[in-house]
Amino acid sequence: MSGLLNWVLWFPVIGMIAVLCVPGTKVQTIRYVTLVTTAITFLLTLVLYASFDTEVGGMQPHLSFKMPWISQFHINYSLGIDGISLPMIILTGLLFLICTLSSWTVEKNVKAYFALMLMLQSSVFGVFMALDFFLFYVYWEVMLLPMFFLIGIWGGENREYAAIKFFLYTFFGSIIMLVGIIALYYATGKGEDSFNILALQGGQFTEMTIHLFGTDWSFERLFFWAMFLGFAIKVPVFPFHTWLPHAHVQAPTAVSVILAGVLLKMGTYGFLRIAFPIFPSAAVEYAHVLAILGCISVIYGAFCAMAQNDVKKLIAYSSVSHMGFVMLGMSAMTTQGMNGAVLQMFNHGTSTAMMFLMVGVLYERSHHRWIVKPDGTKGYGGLYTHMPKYSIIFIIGMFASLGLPGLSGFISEALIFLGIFNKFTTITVIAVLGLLVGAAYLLWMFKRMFFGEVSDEVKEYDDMNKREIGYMIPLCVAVIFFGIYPMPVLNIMRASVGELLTLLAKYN
Amino acid sequence: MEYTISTIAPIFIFPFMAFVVNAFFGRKLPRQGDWLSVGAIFASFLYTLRIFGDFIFNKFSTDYYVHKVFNWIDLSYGDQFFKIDLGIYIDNMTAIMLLMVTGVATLIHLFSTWYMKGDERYGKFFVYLSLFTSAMLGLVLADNLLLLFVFWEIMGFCSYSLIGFYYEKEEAGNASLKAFMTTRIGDVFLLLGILGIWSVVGNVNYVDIYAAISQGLFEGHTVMGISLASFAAFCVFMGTVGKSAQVPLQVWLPDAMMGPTPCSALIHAATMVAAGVYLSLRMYPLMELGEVTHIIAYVGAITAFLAATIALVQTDIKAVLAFSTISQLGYMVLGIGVGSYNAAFMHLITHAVFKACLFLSAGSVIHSTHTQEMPEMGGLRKKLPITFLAMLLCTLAIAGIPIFSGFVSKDRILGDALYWGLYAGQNKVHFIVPMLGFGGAFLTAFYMFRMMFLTFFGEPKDKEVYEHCHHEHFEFNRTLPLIILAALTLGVFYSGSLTGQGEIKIFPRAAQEWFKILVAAPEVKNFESYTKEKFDFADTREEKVWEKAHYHHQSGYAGVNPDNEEGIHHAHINGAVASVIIAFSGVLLAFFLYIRRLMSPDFFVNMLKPLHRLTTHRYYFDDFYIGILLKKGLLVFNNALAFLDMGIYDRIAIDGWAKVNNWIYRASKWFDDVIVDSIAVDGTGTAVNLFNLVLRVLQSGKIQFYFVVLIVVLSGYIWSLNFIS
Amino acid sequence: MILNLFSNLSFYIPEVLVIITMCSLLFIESSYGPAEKERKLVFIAATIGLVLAFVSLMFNLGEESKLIFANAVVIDKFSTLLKMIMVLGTLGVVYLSKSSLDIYRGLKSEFLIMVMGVLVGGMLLASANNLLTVYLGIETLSILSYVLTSFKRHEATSTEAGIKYALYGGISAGVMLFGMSHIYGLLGTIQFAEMLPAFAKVQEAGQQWLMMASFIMFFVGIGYKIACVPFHMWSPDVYQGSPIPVTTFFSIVPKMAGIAVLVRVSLLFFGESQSAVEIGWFGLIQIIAALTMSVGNISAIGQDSMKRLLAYSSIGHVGMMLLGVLTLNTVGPKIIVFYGINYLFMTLVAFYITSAVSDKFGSDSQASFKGLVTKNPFMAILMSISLFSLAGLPPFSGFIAKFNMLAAVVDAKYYGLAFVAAVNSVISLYYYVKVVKVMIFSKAEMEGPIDTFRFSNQALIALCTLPVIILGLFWDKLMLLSEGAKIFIQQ
Amino acid sequence: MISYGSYLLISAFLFVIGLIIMMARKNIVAILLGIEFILNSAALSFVTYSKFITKNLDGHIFALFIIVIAAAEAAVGLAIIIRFFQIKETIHIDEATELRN
Repeated sequence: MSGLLNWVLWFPVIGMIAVLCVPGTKVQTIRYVTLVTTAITFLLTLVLYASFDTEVGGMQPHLSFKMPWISQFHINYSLGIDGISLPMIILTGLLFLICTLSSWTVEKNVKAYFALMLMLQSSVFGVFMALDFFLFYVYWEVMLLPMFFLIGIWGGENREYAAIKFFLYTFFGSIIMLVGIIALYYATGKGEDSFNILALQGGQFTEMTIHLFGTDWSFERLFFWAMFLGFAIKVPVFPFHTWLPHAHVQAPTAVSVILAGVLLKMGTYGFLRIAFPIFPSAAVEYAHVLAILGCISVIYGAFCAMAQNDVKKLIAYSSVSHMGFVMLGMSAMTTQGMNGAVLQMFNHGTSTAMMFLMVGVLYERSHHRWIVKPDGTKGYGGLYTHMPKYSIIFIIGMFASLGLPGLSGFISEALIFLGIFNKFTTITVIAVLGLLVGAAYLLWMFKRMFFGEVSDEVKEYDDMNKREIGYMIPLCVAVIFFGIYPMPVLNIMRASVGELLTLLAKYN
Repeated sequence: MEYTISTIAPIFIFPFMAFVVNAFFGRKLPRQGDWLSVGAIFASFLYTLRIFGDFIFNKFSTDYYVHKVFNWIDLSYGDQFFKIDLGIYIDNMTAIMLLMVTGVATLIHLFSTWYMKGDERYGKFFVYLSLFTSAMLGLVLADNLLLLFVFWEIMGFCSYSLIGFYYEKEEAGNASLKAFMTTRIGDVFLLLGILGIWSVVGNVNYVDIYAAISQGLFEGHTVMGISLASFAAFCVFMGTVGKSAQVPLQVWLPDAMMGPTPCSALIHAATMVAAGVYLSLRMYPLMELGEVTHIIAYVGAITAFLAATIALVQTDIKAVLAFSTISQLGYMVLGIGVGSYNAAFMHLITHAVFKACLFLSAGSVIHSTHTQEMPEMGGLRKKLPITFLAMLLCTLAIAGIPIFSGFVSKDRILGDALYWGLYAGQNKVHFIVPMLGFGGAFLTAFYMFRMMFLTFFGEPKDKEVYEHCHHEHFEFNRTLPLIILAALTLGVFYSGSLTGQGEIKIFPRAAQEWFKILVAAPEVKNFESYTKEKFDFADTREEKVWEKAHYHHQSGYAGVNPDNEEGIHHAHINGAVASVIIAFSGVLLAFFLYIRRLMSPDFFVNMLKPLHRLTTHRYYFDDFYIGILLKKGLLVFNNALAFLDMGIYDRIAIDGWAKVNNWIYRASKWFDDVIVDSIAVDGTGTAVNLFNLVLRVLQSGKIQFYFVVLIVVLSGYIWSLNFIS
Repeated sequence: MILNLFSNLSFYIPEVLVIITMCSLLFIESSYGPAEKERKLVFIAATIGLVLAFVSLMFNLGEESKLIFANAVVIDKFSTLLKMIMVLGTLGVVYLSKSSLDIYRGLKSEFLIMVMGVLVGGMLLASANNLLTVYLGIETLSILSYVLTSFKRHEATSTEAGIKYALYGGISAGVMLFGMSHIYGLLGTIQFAEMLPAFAKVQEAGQQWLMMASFIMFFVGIGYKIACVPFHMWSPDVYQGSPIPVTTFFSIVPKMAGIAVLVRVSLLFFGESQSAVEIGWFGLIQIIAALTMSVGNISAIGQDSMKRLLAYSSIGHVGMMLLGVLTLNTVGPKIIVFYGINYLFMTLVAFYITSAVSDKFGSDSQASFKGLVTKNPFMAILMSISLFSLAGLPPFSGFIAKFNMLAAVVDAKYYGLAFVAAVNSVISLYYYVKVVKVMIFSKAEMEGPIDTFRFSNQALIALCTLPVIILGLFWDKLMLLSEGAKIFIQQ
Repeated sequence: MISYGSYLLISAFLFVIGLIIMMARKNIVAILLGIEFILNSAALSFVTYSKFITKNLDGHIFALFIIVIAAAEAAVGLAIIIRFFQIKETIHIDEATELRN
């Protein structure tokens, strides 16, 4: 059983090697190899789910895997999952499978594209599974490379700028995090567990101080902020969000989906796995800062989204807004808030993936993404009349995204608000405004694109084909099913989040 | 009778399943599945009848409710406790609501099969109708505010879809967007209210909220400086304001006419707007506790009056009805505000019936004439006799003519308002509330009959329209709903006393006043026996059933000083007299203006020109919201923010770092190029040049500048040793 | 005495082997007629010599630390490891020079001879144990380097670079000597080992100021050799002017040697005691390290010439290595050796590919790298790997090097410097990524396949990339090796 | 007897003069000469210390090495200067500014 995580982690790499072995001209073979790989990987993640014990709060003992790696530094190749990472892993498996299908139309250098996608998948799994800080960091960074190339090669017009910006920005955050990792290594006395994320948890650094620039600083506070920087850029939290619109607008559809659906979650996952449990007292102490930043992200992202004329940019900003909710939920540090945050990570993954996929479907037909073109004319019009199937799926995704009850987004947002109201009432009152503006920009966009008479341009488009509908259906089902009954997901995370909260409660 | 989930849930599940089946397979079904929708809602109606009958006959005049809970979300772990229990909650009010919703909705469904016939999206319409109705039923059945909120929002979505049903039209898009967004403002407030209540009670079940209120749990909690009870009550009431189209969020409702007429009927009568009032009624104890009843009363009164004045100048038949809806909703809210709990609810029911009928009749007219403009109609009573009769009865009801239902309910509200404003010992300024109410009643009678006269009486103004209109025959799905609904506008169904005051000796009092007896404001004092622990549903994974009387019957005045029987009586007599006079004078005025033509309406228009302009522009609410708040405010702000974000913040603060590095690089290059090459060579002072000046050697070169740097730095280091040692 | 000295030679076999190789190269070269341009035997002999030297160095690793030649030279593991890096680097440069067109065909064997000479200087410097050997080592390194720099003798830039190098080397050597003379005067000896006891006397006499000043002058010589700010100014010019193999060579061997002597001096004189002198010395190195990193990396941003970019980047890396000097008491030598080994391979790969590309297009500007991925995807990927590695991105060895260096710095509680290093990493990534961007995202401007990537070249490049990846993942053995890098201190 | 201070003073003068020559003169050969000044100043101070202070031979030996290596350096330097002169036909240092950012 303990090898299962290894299988999930390395199977995409096996697929990648297989893809690399196929001659570049056999495009169809490459696609099918990738499809099979991602499908099997997804099934493996489902096996993980099947063998998951929901009553265990910590890491699943029967799934953990540990092997020495760099013995002098006590660095281990150690993997494990708990209720916080499992939903992310399943989401990753699902989204990559869907992205493979949606990338069927990629024509440029197919071999490299799919090889990089599979590499990306493996590294994302690595981030969510790593229990060793060093391993975590390696995967965290390795993930940047395929991402950089995927945006840079298959992206839009301004792709180079976006790719470099994404790369540098995240690298900046993570290198500061690296300093934090190293500081932790020494703070624990270079012992057996100095890179062991689990052993570092529990607030052992609360009393520690370091001498810097002539005064004593609290070790915990200082390095909480170092970690914060690394993760906040990834989330992204205002004011570190500006790489996101660029990256999203330029990235090809599948990459946008992965970026918004999975990669952003790595930031909040980092908070939950690393920043909070390792520095619990600082986390509790600065919860209000996180809440304020989250709140600003919610509002700011929403308002910025409203001003966008590019659909993808609009959805990118909406991601900023929705990830702000996750920050809010985490900063609440209550049962419902924290669970809501993790659930929101999952739900945002599905709903925003839908939105990006839908935009991609449209883009393949129209080759532009303007709601209102720069010359002032309507970019689309009458899509509702002309593409009914497309419209219905779009509506599901959109309403899930704006938090319509009965679809997935609502429950997580409601839980987050229920969690945070008692703690930061004013912030809640402001952040709730995000729901309002969130509905406004999405529906306004919808109105401008879908209502009205069918424009000549739109008349040329075909409605969604079977492949496209096929890969949207799992997401639709997820969005609706978890909107009505979220307990399957909540059940997984409940115990793990509970453990985290028990830890944090000591410092509250 | 024992209630289990299987006897109650089908009320909701039937239409919901109809929605699901129709959504996926509707096209493949015969007749696009309309029979499924109609049948489902009719089945619900039958189930409801059973429950209603049970309340009426088995447990008559006792207070009674059924409460069933199942666990939805359970996040408990260790000593952390968090659960969301959803449940079904049925009491007398729910039973009546259910009956009204299913009954009216059944008839509207039936009517739709006629009205929508031949529409290219016929099947889709029924999908939405089913979802809409099921959402409303779910809302009514919900035992807590969160579940209510879920269905509340789903209804918002349905109204969005139905208003935007003709999505080829740009205006339909605007209207649906406006409807959704405006109500969403209220929704967001409602969510805040839920959060506020949750933070005190620990959940949002009605019974728990009542218990918490009775135990004074709300005391001492504040939110941003104001008491939490007020905050929550206000927020919840804002939900009503949004959903029930009260001032200042009333703007969406007139635009909602973009949808097909049956959907307007559904929105305006049975579902959407009723939900708002229903919420306020449910949360009545909280409103009292939070002391927001004055706000409610004023909002209601202002809405009732303003909407009525706007309705005066409308020429679109549906617009008249739309504004009359807003106005009537204002009465309901006014009723809640003045403590006329019973009457407000009664008005909700009576209004649902006659407004549904009015809309269906209007639909019948529109479908026949293919126009909505009243000036193009006229004399239609010969061609559409059944419609005419149905509409006439309803108009009589809405105008508040005795023996009709509208009179019974509205009169009680006005009477209570009068009592509240005049006799309840408050500041006399509050007298303006009943005055607005009476004014509105007068206007209602007037504009409703204006509509009647313009549409059905007189000579046909547009021959073409008239010719085009077919003679109406009895059609099962067209006229039957009209007839049933019209028949139900008789007051006798709701109250034995036609005036709402006296009694007819034939029936027992209880039978006559069933409404009054069944519907009573939750008397929160009776929850004192409940302790907080009992609400921690520690073990609620299995169903629990409570069947226990909690409410005591109480007269309809939960508001102010219910002991003042004499004052109440006095106020009611006066109120009844006044409203009868006012209603008839309104009708007469319309009669003189539009039938007799004693005076041209233009006379009034010219006389009150500024007012006329105000009303035709709907008091500039829309212009203000869209023109100024949205276009001048929000959009400009957004654009500025977005520019700030990408154009300034991103460019300067983020990309700027790359620039800074470039600048440093360029500066050093400039230093090499300009300082070293030009300035040194030209002989103006640098370190290099100093040596040159001293030694009368005029020129220096680059490699030598390197030397200079070396030496200068070296000297600097050595000099700096002074400070170290 | 004489016998004793000769017996010492047994520990000096690597250097002797290199010297023998150099001499034999002279003979082999002269045995060819002027018409024979290939001169394969020269390369074979050089390779054999270097490999033998490397093997004998490996044998030396197992030996105890020794002082030989009347304490003038110290053989310890630190110096041996650094010498191994230098020999490997030289070996790499030998092969680079074979295929490079930047060096005239007729001059290739001469290039090898001189490279051997420089290598001897570097090896001497690495194990120098008195002032005289330091001076001799630096001059041996330098004088031949001047010649190497101006190797493209028909080009003005090359000659100009040679002149600049020679003059700058001259002045810094002079300043260093001047400082040395006062050190000698104050401490009364040129032997490092004997100086240490004399330190106390100087402090009693209140002459620390003078002594510190002398040491700083001494540092100028070393600083110039490792090209740290502000003594770096010659280096971009020289790197740009020199042929590519020479540039490659310069960015490895002299730097390693200079770092070696700096580490030794720092550890010997300032390592143990906590005097004010120490603060002055390490304060100086802190500032210099921060400046070197920042200036190197920031200057690299605007470079179009790949050679110049790599030159500046090597300045940045020297700044990183200087951080290791700060942590001498704990893990410094180990980290520096470790960094050096990792740095060696990444640099070699980057220069190899740059060389091949610039040979083809006659220019090493970034424009000639455009669309490399379409012409030669394998090479483009390897170049990307090496650049990412230079930037310090996992899972490549550059990250491990940087990680350990940062770890050492954080351990020594230089948090500010760690931050500077971290920010510099980001800056460096910026310009490396720009090159990657040009290679992979841009469309090719120059036509034609790059035929200078012959199979043997590609194989060699791939061979050099292997350690970049493998060391990045499995570095515990390498760490074990470096951990032996103890500096021998004579008591 | 001349005190060692005087020798050191001369050495220092030589050093400074060398530096100034290097910085100020435009003729490359002259700059090379400046280097010789500096090297000789160092040699002088080595010998001085050896004779008066440390009383051992280290300084003398060092001076010998300096002389030898200075010669080698001058030789190489001159060779490069000659190449430079052949290409540029001048030995003015300001002509050597082709290499720059």
